[in-house]
Amino acid sequence: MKRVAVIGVGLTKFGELWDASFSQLFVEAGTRAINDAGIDGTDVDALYVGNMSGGRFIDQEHISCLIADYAGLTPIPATRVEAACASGGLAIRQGVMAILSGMHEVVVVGGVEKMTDLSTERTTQTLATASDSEWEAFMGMTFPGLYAMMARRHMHEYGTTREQLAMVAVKNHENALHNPYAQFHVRITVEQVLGSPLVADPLRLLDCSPITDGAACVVLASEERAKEFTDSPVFITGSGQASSSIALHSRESITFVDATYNAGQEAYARAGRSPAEVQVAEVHDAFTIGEILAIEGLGLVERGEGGRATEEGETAIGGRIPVNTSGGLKAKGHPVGATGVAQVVEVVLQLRGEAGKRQVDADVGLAHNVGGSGGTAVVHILER
Amino acid sequence: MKRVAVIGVGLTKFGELWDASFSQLFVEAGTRAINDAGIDGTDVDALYVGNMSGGRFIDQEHISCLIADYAGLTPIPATRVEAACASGGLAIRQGVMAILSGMHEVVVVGGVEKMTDLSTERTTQTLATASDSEWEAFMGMTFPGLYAMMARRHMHEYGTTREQLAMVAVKNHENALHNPYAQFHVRITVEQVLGSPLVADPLRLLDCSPITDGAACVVLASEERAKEFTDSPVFITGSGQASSSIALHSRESITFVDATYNAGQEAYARAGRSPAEVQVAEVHDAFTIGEILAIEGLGLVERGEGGRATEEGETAIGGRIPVNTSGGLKAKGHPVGATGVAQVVEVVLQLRGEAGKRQVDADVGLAHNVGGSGGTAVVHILER
Amino acid sequence: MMSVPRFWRNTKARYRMIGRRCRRCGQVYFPPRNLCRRCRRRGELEEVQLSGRGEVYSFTVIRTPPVGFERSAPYVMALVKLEEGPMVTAQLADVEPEEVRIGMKVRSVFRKIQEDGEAGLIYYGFKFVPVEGEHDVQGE
Amino acid sequence: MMSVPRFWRNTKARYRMIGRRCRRCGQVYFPPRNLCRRCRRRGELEEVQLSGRGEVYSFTVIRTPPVGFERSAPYVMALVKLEEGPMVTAQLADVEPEEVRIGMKVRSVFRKIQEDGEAGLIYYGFKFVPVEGEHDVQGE
Ligand SMILES: [Zn+2]
Ligand SMILES: [Zn+2]
Repeated sequence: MKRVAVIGVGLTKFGELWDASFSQLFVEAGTRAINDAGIDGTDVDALYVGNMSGGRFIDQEHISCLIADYAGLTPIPATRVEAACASGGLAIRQGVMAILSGMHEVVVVGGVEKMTDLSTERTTQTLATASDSEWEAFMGMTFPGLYAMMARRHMHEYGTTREQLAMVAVKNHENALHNPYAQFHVRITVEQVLGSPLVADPLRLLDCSPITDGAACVVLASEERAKEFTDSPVFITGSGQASSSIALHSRESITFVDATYNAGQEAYARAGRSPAEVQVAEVHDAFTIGEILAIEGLGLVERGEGGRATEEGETAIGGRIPVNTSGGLKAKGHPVGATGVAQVVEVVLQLRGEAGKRQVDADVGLAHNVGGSGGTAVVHILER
Repeated sequence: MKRVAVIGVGLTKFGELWDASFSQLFVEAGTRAINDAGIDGTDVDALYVGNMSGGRFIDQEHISCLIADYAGLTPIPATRVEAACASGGLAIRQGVMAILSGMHEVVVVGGVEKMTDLSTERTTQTLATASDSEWEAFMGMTFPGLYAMMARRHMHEYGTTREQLAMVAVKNHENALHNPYAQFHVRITVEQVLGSPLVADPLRLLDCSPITDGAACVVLASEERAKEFTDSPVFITGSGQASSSIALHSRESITFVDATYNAGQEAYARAGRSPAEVQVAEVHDAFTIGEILAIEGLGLVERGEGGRATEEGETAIGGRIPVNTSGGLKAKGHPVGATGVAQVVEVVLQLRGEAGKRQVDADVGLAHNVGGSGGTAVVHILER
Repeated sequence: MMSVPRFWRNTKARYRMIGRRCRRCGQVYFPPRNLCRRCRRRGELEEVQLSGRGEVYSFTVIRTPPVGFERSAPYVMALVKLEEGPMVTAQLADVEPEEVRIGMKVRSVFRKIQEDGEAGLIYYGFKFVPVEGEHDVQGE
Repeated sequence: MMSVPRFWRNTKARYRMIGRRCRRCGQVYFPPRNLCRRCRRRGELEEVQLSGRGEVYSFTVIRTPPVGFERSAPYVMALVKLEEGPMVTAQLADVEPEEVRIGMKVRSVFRKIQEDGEAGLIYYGFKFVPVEGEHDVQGE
């Protein structure tokens, strides 16, 4: 595919942001991205927003025009895209397509979720709408429970250890120490993970990403227009997206996420890259097992080797293929609709050399975003 | 813009479909569209779905992969698009862009809403999420109330009469008599509209579209691929979309829907057409005043002349510019996420000459879909 | 059905009708915003106390009330154009539906807006009432 | 919190484990579907009674239960691979969490699934219990 430039990025702090409303979050991230791009609001042709459940979290559907209005961007087309936790990644892809279609030249893509306005109980109910509400949630299944069953089976088939799962969380918390936007700035140990309360055996509290408010934003432009604004854009060179059964029980395998594999293959093919060429990756670690499934499905490690690779430091900063340098969903936080956009923001910062103390040396990066337990996956390849 | 072919269309019956689940509705419309196109499921590259509020109507977000799965279309990319009642129209536009981008060649675009699983009270609450939940709904405003205020002001500024509003409903019920998929097959009179219970003065029950279950589907293809499947495709030659403030109180005017105007202007420009060239139009008559605002905003009649034009039969079948030959949202029914797709289906049937007893003579048609009280509008121009 | 944090973020506006004004272009915003939609990032918003006076721009009578408003129906909802420019959606109180006219002068009052039966919460905020005669309007 | 029409559309499956089989390719679907995902519109689905026998493919113990399941926690949820091929998500009953193993043989039973406190409804459906010894399995 033709490449599309990322010319600006912006984030809010991630966390429990009691003072900030939904629209404030977006406006803050959007203003930063537009400033970073050095463009004016009048340069923007269209807006895409990834958001999982404004309808339930804040009783507000139709958030696209709400956001366009509060950001002073009306009357441009504003479109919300949703695929649960993959909403942000899908919004990025729609932004890319909008530019490749020739219909727009400069597109703002944001992701935003305001999760802490609800009680934890109602937040959990809303997150369960990412799974099959009739045949999973109704039966008593929870979202952590689905990943727990994947973890149990992965341990059974490949000998992945409980400690290896914990090491994903430990690594990502370590990385988040150097990310000022991250929700958590606290080092944790394998012992602490293993001593944290069980949520859904074998997963414990410290295997799970938190409930988070936050927004992330990027400004995309056609390669031609990008030259007006910057001499050093980062390019999206590949995009891939795939669907699978929403319910875990309807998939061929629960230890290999076929949507991740298929999205990865499409993205690699469009970019003309192979997994071995990826030098930094943000992947969907909503649960620790998620990161292991991600790096296997993306071909960054061999199938069944995700736990071992983590244990041996291959995915740490300084390792063969640093994964989740931002802290990942686990430690940076997981405002579901914003996550896929925030992943792209991190990869852009890494490729620009602006990642501060968590900087790695990379020319080719990857962002991988999953909806639900794997019903949707979307992958982008970015290059400088 | 390059034109995109519509090579297949499909609908479910619209109505209170107690027996049919959300996924069944989509599968039924999708199977019909795929059969109509004469393609096989394996020819489909991507799926877009317009849906307003799976999250609240059926406790299910992430419906894109659910639908792809139940339609046997996995692992293709499946993307939900939402802008309240304009969700379907936006899904069409994303499908068009996906093809123009060169990333996909054959795309299925569906719209679906399952509204009758909830109580009327909770359905009303959910529809209110299309308006500003903090500064309209919270204050006690309802969705009919917003349109009622537009109607009152339009009557005040232009002398539009209560009877003229009723005539929109009468005409659309008349048209629906000849549409087998319509929810209502009953002729109504101006007197009946004026005698129906007040919902929000001056709007009465028969000014309002009903609560409806239903799905609609189209198959889009690049012009090159379309030739493989059909000798007589209908083409989407123009697409326009615009945003405005979600809240009515934040707009410049409440008697002229700026999003409709802006979306129309973009669509006309991309198609190289003018309003005078449009020969049949499906417009967003969620309330009778909505059709009047639509035909004025689209330039099909002069500003302030919508009521008079309706009264004089200009918008009836056989009139100067037939509007809502399908019966419109008023009489065909309004499954919110499906509506924008169903409008395109009707225009395609008209341009193909397959509209039966409601057939008009047209080479150029238009579909116009609105989100909320006008926060979003999307317009497509179709030609044979 | 509004969550408590959402409500409390806006109490200044809901209880006291404090809006925002752009120092750069003078535009007044109510409900309040964090970005001037004309000047965008070049604008600078400051708080401004609204007078609460305005006139009815359009109105309706809600006969099928939403959850939380069952006991108020039928009631009048209006778009009120405030003196300072912005328009706001609010209930009209202390007036019969048939007395309301476009152009009618109104002023804001502090009242109960809705009850959340489930959570047992009562939400307060502004409504509008008719200004009684020209004398009152000029006298204030 | 499932609406009543949604629940009732699936009572055959929920109460009696009636699934679907494609006449063309033989694939069995449970939960039931209206389209064979292999054959699509060329397939033809008929109802099929499942045996309710299967084995545990994976499992977890839910310690933080969702609304409606508060009184059951902690409880075991499993993916059960049915004899006829499909896999299903269900609760395991009459078994201690520490006794559950991948590969354990189970059979379906009819039980209360959840209560909707707000609406006062109780929903029934299938759970699975361990098959007691090899003898029982062969004897049935
Ligand atoms: Zn300003
Ligand atoms: Zn088959």
